[in-house]
Amino acid sequence: MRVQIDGLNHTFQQRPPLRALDDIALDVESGEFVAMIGPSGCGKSTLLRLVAGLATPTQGMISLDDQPPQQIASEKRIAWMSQQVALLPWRTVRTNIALAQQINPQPKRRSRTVDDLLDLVGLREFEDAYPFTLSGGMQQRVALARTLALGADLWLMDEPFAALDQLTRDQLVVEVLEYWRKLHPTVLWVTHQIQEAVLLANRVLVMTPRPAHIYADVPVDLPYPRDDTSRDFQALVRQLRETIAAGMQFHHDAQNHIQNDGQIR
Amino acid sequence: MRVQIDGLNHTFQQRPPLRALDDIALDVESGEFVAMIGPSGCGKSTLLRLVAGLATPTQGMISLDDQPPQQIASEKRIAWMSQQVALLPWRTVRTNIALAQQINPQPKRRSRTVDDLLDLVGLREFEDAYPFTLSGGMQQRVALARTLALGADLWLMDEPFAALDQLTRDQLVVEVLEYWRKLHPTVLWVTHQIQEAVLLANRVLVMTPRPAHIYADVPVDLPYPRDDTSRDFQALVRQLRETIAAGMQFHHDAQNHIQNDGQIR
Amino acid sequence: QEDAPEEPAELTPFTFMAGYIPQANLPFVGVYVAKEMGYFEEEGLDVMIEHATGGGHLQLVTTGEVQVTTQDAAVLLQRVADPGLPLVSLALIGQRGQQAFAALADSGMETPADWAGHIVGYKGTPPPDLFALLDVFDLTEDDIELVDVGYDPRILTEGRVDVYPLFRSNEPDTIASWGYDITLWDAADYGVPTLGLTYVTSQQTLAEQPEALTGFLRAALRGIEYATENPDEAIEITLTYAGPEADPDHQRFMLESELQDAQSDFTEAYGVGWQTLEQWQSLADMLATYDITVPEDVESVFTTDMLAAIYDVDVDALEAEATATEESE
Amino acid sequence: MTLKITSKMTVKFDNNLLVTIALIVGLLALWEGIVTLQQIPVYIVPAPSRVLTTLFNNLGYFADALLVTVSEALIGLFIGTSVGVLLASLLSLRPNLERGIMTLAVFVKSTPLVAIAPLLTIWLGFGMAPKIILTALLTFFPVLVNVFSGLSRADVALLDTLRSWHASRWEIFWHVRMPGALPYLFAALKISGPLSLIGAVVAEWTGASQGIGKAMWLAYSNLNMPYLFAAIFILAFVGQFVYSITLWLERRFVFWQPVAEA
Amino acid sequence: MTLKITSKMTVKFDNNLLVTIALIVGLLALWEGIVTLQQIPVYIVPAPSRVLTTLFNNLGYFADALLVTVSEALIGLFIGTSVGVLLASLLSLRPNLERGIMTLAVFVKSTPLVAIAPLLTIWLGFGMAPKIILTALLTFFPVLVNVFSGLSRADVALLDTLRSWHASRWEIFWHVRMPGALPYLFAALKISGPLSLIGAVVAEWTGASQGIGKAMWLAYSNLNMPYLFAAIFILAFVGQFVYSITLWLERRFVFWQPVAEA
Ligand SMILES: Nc1ncnc2c1ncn2[C@@H]1O[C@H](COP(=O)(O)OP(=O)(O)OP(=O)(O)O)[C@@H](O)[C@H]1O
Ligand SMILES: Nc1ncnc2c1ncn2[C@@H]1O[C@H](COP(=O)(O)OP(=O)(O)OP(=O)(O)O)[C@@H](O)[C@H]1O
Ligand SMILES: Cc1ncc(C[n+]2csc(CCO)c2C)c(N)n1
Ligand SMILES: [Mg+2]
Ligand SMILES: [Mg+2]
Repeated sequence: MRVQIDGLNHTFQQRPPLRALDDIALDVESGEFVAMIGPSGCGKSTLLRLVAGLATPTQGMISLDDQPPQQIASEKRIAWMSQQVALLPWRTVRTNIALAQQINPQPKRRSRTVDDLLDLVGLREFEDAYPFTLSGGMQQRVALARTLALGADLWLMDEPFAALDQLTRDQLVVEVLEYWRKLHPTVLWVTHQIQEAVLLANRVLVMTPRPAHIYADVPVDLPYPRDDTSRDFQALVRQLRETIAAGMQFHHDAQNHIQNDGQIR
Repeated sequence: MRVQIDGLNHTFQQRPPLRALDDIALDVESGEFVAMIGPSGCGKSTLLRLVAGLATPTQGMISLDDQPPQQIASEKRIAWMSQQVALLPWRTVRTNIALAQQINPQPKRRSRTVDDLLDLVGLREFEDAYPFTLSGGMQQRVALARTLALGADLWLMDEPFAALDQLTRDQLVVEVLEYWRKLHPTVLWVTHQIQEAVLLANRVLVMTPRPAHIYADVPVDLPYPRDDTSRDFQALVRQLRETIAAGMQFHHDAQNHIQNDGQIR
Repeated sequence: QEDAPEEPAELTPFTFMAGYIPQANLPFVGVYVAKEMGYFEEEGLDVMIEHATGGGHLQLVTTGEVQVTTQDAAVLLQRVADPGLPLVSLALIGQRGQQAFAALADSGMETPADWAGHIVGYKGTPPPDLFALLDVFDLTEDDIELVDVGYDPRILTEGRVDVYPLFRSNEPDTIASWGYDITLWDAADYGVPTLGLTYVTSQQTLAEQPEALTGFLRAALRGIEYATENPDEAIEITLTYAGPEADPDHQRFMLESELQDAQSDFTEAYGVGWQTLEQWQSLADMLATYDITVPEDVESVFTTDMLAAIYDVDVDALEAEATATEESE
Repeated sequence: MTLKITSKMTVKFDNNLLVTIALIVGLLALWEGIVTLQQIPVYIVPAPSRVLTTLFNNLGYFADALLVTVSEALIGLFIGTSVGVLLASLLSLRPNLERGIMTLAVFVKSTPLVAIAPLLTIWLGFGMAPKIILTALLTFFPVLVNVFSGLSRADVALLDTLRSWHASRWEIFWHVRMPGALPYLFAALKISGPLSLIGAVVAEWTGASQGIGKAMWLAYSNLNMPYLFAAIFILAFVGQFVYSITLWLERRFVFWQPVAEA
Repeated sequence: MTLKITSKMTVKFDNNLLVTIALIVGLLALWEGIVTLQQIPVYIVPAPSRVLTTLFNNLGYFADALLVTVSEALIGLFIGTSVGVLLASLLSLRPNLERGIMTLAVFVKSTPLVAIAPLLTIWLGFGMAPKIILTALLTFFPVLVNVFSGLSRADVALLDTLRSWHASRWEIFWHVRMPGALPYLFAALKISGPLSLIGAVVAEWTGASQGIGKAMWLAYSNLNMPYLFAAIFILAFVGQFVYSITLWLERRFVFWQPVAEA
């Protein structure tokens, strides 16, 4: 699914108004895997919510396969994984995952069975456990399984691995990539881990601090599966680290400039 | 504050019973900074809760300065930061932090002012915001500030940086270390980031998968402030990564062994 | 008469609780008028008027919260017998019972004999006059269908019951005002002894405040006398209590009906409210016929001491006379 | 943690039962003492011993009456609860109806039903129907208000998740809102349970034919206080019973919220 | 999101007011139509026009009565709510009292209070006091049950945080449980508000001296339906008013829960 965003601004209408997104423009080809990295509170989650059609932008255009997000959402082609694990507390691990498929039934070829997904996230043993008896990372893995269960054309993933250890993360990277290469959905993947971004994505977007603006759009032209010990990989990680730092600096200067002009934050 | 743990086991009494901690033994000198790394769901949070006196272990001994945890807790010398950000939704950022100090007043020399803490976590601008208007990372920073506000002798930190980007994390590492060197509390710091552990800790504990057992206790003898690009640092990171992998493997073998013996998981 | 006391500070506080809502029941009217006309003050009383919408007024009299209330004579007999309320009737205003049974005129029923096979209502417990009427016409309980109905005559006009129990001074006029003709049956018309409303006090109040009671009764009877002579004014006074909800014409009907019932040979002879053992005893006997517990000693249920003082009647002479008649028979 | 609490619960429960019994016995003893010492006449407040004697001597009478009243109360409660839950659900599924329906509900609820009870008798006769309707009218409101509150306060994160799946209103309602509103529903049932008894009793009070309400009305108009209080004892006991059942159901159905210790 | 909702709210509010008015007018028109067409006699159900005429012709009379009743209702509601909140708080702070106090509360609540109205008069006299007490007894229970439910269901993560600070029971209560229970409190107030009016009216009904309840009782006994319904109209209106105030207070005090759209 192609994702096109242009002139997107979003301001939370509180006192004083809070500008979260600043003139975002983005064109993602169908089947691309785009990672987004940006400082805490810059507006990444806000952007994903807008793309998911969960909120309406203050200004600007979002189109998914030339349709508005609400349209695509109504066709049940979007999978959004929120930053907080939002599991239904009254459902077991298994029935939480099953519910996603039940509400959002997918053609056979796309969907994975619940058993399959339980194995994928390593929680087969806990299929009958209720969320409140799970650890933070286990809960997040259930949420991940639930999102993958949708077999959607567009995956909007908000820090899906934040609560996971490195090894589990590495395993899941493999699984996610495999599934992605099978379905070829478009992915927007928010993460704070540069390594993770470079392991997964075709492109890494570097965002400035709030209001989020796309500071850099770094292509990752490494073949899959990627080796994070390889020289190219390391180089890219280092480059990204610098880009991120530069983005912060740029933003900082711009902010000072704006502040001197007396404009709103 | 000295932390001594011996023969600690913890089993959740459900059907079937779930063994979370397996014979944990640990001796932490007063003022030590101990990082804990372990796979998702192994029992790290459970261990911290037990040390915080929030639950009673099934078996074994925990003593803090030769006292039971409940005693030390009642002297208000423990600061525990939970894995979920548990901010009071009806309080602003500022009053959330202030409440910790109000309920847990500290002698002057230990406490930092709320303003100071707001600056530390970079949320001065948001002091009057309510939690539900904050991003995930911002909420976590408020929780961090609130925990530091206690000026306690023992810090039990459950993945305090999980929702933060690398730069913010790096900044906060500096701040936390500075404050730690000023107060010299004992710290148990759960993280999934090896780099983070090595940047901060005197010792890194590597835990096995559930039931958590301390597989390795790796001293970090690098001088502060640490340079994560240095050769020694990198070497240690690599060593730890291997240790962690070995821990997994060891556990896996042991599990198979146990399973063949037909014992409970 | 006597001089009114100069200082109002000396007035004795006194509570009268009417046994129902404010309306032109004669014992109520007597008190309304007496209060309005200052008769109570003349007796040295500061009377507070309350109304009992529930059934708690008898309890309040026994505990002394209320000095005087009103009560149907038959009910009074029953309560004194069980649960043994220490109550005394000071005066019998209704010389004849208020209860009657009604059917819509176009039902075609003419005598209680026609009730057979019809639905007959009662309020709470089927009353003795009902059985008395049935007896007169050789019917039994089994010939009719008894249902418990509330105090709502619409039950009759809407056809939920065929025969409806009511108060002669009250519902007949209401039903008539809705455009229905009714046929009324009153047990008294068939020789059944019935009595109406009394002023009631407790034994204790009687023992402790005889003067106040006498004063109260004298004033109230004066009020009734006034109402007899000036019904228009009495209704006007009553209406200030009855509220705008009450219909003046209806109140007038009620007053007139009850004024009539307040007359009997005894009241002719001695004055309004007079009561005799003979009256009470025949009522008690009738109740006893229908397995209703009544006091052994009917004489203790009423007193003529106050009435005698007010009307200047020589009770001893009366008793002598009564004994003489008894002996001559 | 969970099971520990459960085992504690058993202990707590036994203790609690003892406490309850001790409390009741204590209160009755106190009452008996006061009535005896102060020589309060039976037609004002009867001694509990007298009340209990009356109760046991007329067990059949009261049992028959109770059966009628409890039937009316439970049927009324069932209808009231159903209507309350259905209305709350309707409001949750069609929020634009909120104002209208709540207005009507508050109207109904602000009307002292005793005032229209006679109309019900006129329309529906002397049987159980008008009592059931009155009970239902009395009990639907707490359920409506509480359940609607619960449905409205569903977890926003869960709502967002289901919205992201483009779940239908109904699915969101069924999978998120309703389970989340269960604690509110059970609170409402704890309120409505005793209310349903009162409802049936008061309905019988006005133009009744049978039941505890009629027994009370008769006892009251005959100033037969031992009977009146015997009926009150029965109601109090049944009220406890209904309440306990609700508690038990709540524990079974709202299982996912760990009950904290402090 | 927040402000957008607020701006929508204004629109919604106006729409809602219109809907309400339309609804009321529509219902009254329907009622008027039925009464006129079916020639229902005024002593069964009066036409709304007749009721409103009566209402406006006796505005002073009803206003005086209303003042008394509303005073009783509000004082009773205040006492009932306070007692309910205090008891719920007590139970939350001293959980071992739960069984005892809830048992007593259910006892009180299962007793039709009308049955003991004369006792209240014996103890408290003929004034407003017994009516206020009856109202308080009627309204405390929903508050107790709901607030206690709310206090018990506090967020476990927040409780743990305060426990880790070794906050006192009281601090936990005040900073975590109570704010968390506010939604339950407001639901309870929405239930108790109309209930307090009924309470005062029914209390006046039995041995009253003044107020709307007395007016209704008189109207009913005189089978003066226009007056009876005029009183009912007034109560319905006041009920709406009390309900709206509660809604408004709720919006002000429970501000931290973003109200979701779907
Ligand atoms: N309240 C509970 N009831 C039952 N089991 C529990 C409970 N809390 C935790 N567990 C179980 O105990 C084990 C350890 O959980 P814990 O939260 O300590 O893991 P963790 O090491 O913190 O994991 P993570 O890194 O994912 O947060 C898990 O298997 C979890 O399912
Ligand atoms: N509902 C809301 N009301 C008001 N402000 C909001 C709301 N949601 C987010 N914001 C603000 O918008 C900005 C961006 O928030 P967002 O959650 O998009 O950040 P983020 O990039 O996802 O950060 P993080 O990495 O910490 O999750 C923040 O300043 C936040 O305070
Ligand atoms: C509709 C109606 N209901 C009851 C009565 C009965 N009543 C009138 S006065 C009174 C008081 C006795 O002290 C009683 C019981 C009535 N007349 N009309
Ligand atoms: Mg975010
Ligand atoms: Mg954890």
